[in-house]
Amino acid sequence: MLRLSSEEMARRAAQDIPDGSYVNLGIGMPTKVANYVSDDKQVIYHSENGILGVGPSPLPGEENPNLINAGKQYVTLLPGGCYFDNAESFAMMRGGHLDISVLGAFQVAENGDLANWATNDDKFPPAVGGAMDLAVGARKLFVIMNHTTREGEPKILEKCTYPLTGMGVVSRIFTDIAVIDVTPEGLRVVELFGDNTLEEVQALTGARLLPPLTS
Amino acid sequence: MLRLSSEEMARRAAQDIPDGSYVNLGIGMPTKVANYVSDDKQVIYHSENGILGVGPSPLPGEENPNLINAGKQYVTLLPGGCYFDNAESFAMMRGGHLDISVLGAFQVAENGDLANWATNDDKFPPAVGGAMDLAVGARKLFVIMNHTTREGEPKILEKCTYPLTGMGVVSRIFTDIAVIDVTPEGLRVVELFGDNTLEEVQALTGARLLPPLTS
Amino acid sequence: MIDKRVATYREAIADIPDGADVMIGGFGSSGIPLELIEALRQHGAKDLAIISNNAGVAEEGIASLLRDGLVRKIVCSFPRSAGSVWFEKRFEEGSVELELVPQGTLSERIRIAGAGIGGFLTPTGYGTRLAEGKETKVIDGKGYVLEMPLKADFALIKAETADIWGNLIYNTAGRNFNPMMAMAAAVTIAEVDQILPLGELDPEKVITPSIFVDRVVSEEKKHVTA
Amino acid sequence: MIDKRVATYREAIADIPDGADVMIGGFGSSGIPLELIEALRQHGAKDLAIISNNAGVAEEGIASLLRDGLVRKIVCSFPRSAGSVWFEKRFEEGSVELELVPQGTLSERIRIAGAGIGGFLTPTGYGTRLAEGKETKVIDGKGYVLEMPLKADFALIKAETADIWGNLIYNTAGRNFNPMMAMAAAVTIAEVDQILPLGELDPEKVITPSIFVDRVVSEEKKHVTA
Repeated sequence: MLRLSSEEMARRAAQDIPDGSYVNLGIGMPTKVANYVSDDKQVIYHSENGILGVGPSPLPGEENPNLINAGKQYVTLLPGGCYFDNAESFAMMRGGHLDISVLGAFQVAENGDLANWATNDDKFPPAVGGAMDLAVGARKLFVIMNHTTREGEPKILEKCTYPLTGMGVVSRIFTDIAVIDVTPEGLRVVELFGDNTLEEVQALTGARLLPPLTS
Repeated sequence: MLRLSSEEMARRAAQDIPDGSYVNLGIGMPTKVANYVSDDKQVIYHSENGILGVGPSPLPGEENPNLINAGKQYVTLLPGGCYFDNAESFAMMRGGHLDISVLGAFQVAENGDLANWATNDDKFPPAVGGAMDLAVGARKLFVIMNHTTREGEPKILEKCTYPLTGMGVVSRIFTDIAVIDVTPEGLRVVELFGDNTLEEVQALTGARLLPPLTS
Repeated sequence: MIDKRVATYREAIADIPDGADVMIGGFGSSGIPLELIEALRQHGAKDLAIISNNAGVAEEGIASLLRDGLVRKIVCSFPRSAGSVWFEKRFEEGSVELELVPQGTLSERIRIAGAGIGGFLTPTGYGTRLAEGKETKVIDGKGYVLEMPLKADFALIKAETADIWGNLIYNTAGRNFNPMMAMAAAVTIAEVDQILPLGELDPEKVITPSIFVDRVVSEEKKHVTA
Repeated sequence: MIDKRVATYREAIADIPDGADVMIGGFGSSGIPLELIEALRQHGAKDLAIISNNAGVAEEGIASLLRDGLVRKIVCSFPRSAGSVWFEKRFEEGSVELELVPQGTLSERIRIAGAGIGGFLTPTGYGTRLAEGKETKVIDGKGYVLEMPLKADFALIKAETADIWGNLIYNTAGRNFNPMMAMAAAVTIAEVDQILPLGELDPEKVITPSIFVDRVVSEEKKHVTA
């Protein structure tokens, strides 16, 4: 069974970012998506701390300690970018102005519920950041995650068992074995990577999958 | 009985504007107060449309059509002044950041209720502007108005008969015959102009006045 | 390639249909998109709901839309000014509906519509006629009115300078309602004095980020603006 | 003569008492008033409630207040980061209380406290653990949580440039929570890199108007800031 690497998953998600869109990339794997958006597309990246038009990493020695992204990495500003305060930044998110938000997840339910901020493990103090605002605000919410946990347990479920980040918010899931849409009819497979079959993917999924629509 | 002119009323109110304060002056007679604030005081004027540090009228030919005050008059900006949008301007007002707001009034009640935006005359379409926000927001609300209507009816009443602008909001009333504070005990005369007596002023007032505190 | 420039005012407003909710920036004579309003008047869309701080004076701006009978409703804080003859006439004859909103409530209702907030509690207007019929709440002895978001199909706004992505900078008090309206409409159209190439606006000076703006237009002036 | 300059960081924070609610600007390592925090730590006020996006890393900033046992409560969106050892230790031992707030709700709660708004309805967190016990409302089929204002006794903020009236300009993403916190505290204290004479700040570039700022201080740096 074909399993994409995280770089390949980022590349696949990047294909679905349209030219001219305003996009927020979550911390971690979602951030890698920017590396694979093709050069013929112009995409404006938003950083929740208060940047629109986030550019690449600065050259060594040219870092501005104030100019960091949400993942606390040094960044630059593209021509046409600008700065704003955190309340305005979240107005953009909550107000539905971002075309696409890409987040990682612990679990996604078949109705689009997202769990990505806390597990049921109380050993660690919780942290939520901007995850809940990103979840409710973007016009389309892409999730990028492995299809199963390290232990092989499904992460796509009938119902999340971890605390929710948002209810019914996910649009599309990019995993290492398939691309799946959340639709009013249920989870619809959009793409099976390589020779992966619906049956194989279904076996690793905790909710019923609908077959790809024939075009 | 001594009745101040509107210029003299503005001069009297100006005495009670402290050095270093942030002040909003309502349209009409309140605007005149600025003319009488003494030069040894530094006062920062706020204009509700989005200016802090409003300066004097521009020289003829130097008007900027965008740079107007709330009364739609051309103004200038003092060094140290700045601009902001209307939502932030009203955040300043509603949020209690202005030290003093000076408004005109149709009626004031003994509990500090203010009526200054509409009469009971339905002939004219209503307009409210920023009056209700100014009423609730400033740390101190000064009212400047004639003590009685043109017909000699009292404008300071037990209860307003005109539609309210705000409830319990007025701090001090500057009229043409006296200065009166709204206090938890009731309306307290602060100053009687010239030889005006408490009895004379009481006769023109629709609510009970308390005598000046002896100091 | 993102380029939000539109060649003419007429083209910029051509898809505004009858019955649209239209926000129009400005306070008094300051920061009004007079060219876009004139194009809208010539376009002739009817039954418009206009959301703006004022209702126009003389024959200018919103007054010209009222005169031509294109306006069904005005949402506004201060419709009556010296010279607001067309508003007064249409109001008296009952052909235009008025929703009167305190100014700070108006700008905040517009802002929260753009910010995805479902309502806010304001002390402004509590206990007054303008709060009648609205939900209220007393918190720590202070009364508040629940006010709801105010959004629109289109916003016509005025700025001084844009870049081709639609970042905007205003002139002095011309800012007023324009930045909030840019956030609150499905389609935001900015009339500007000049459009600069990308990278020529100081990013620290941008007031309206490009994400809130759909079209920018800067045709040579035909209509004198104040 | 309005002059909000204070000579030293120590003097600027000297009246912060035990038990105070203190907002501290910054996001990650950006826009943090490190000198004011260090002065506060040396000052030694105890039982502080700290309102900030993060809870500090290593021995720096808020982490140093946690280490020294000066903090009773943290109101915060993202307390846990690589290196947030002192927060984790104090949290585990139960000596610091945590109020976890989604980031956009945190900045908006601070903003509305400064804007005199009594509460707002946000879709953020609806149906999640962070909305438990809060009033909710469904409008047009969409669920909202009622969130309340968050104010403070003091705000310690960081800007790049001030004038003597307290107008502030920030550096790039160093803006973050600082402008809202300036609005929401009874006393706002700004640490800046430079203070200019009146009239030397471009009025179109001012982000925090002077009305929100009580003290500005720019001592020569003793404490390295990232």
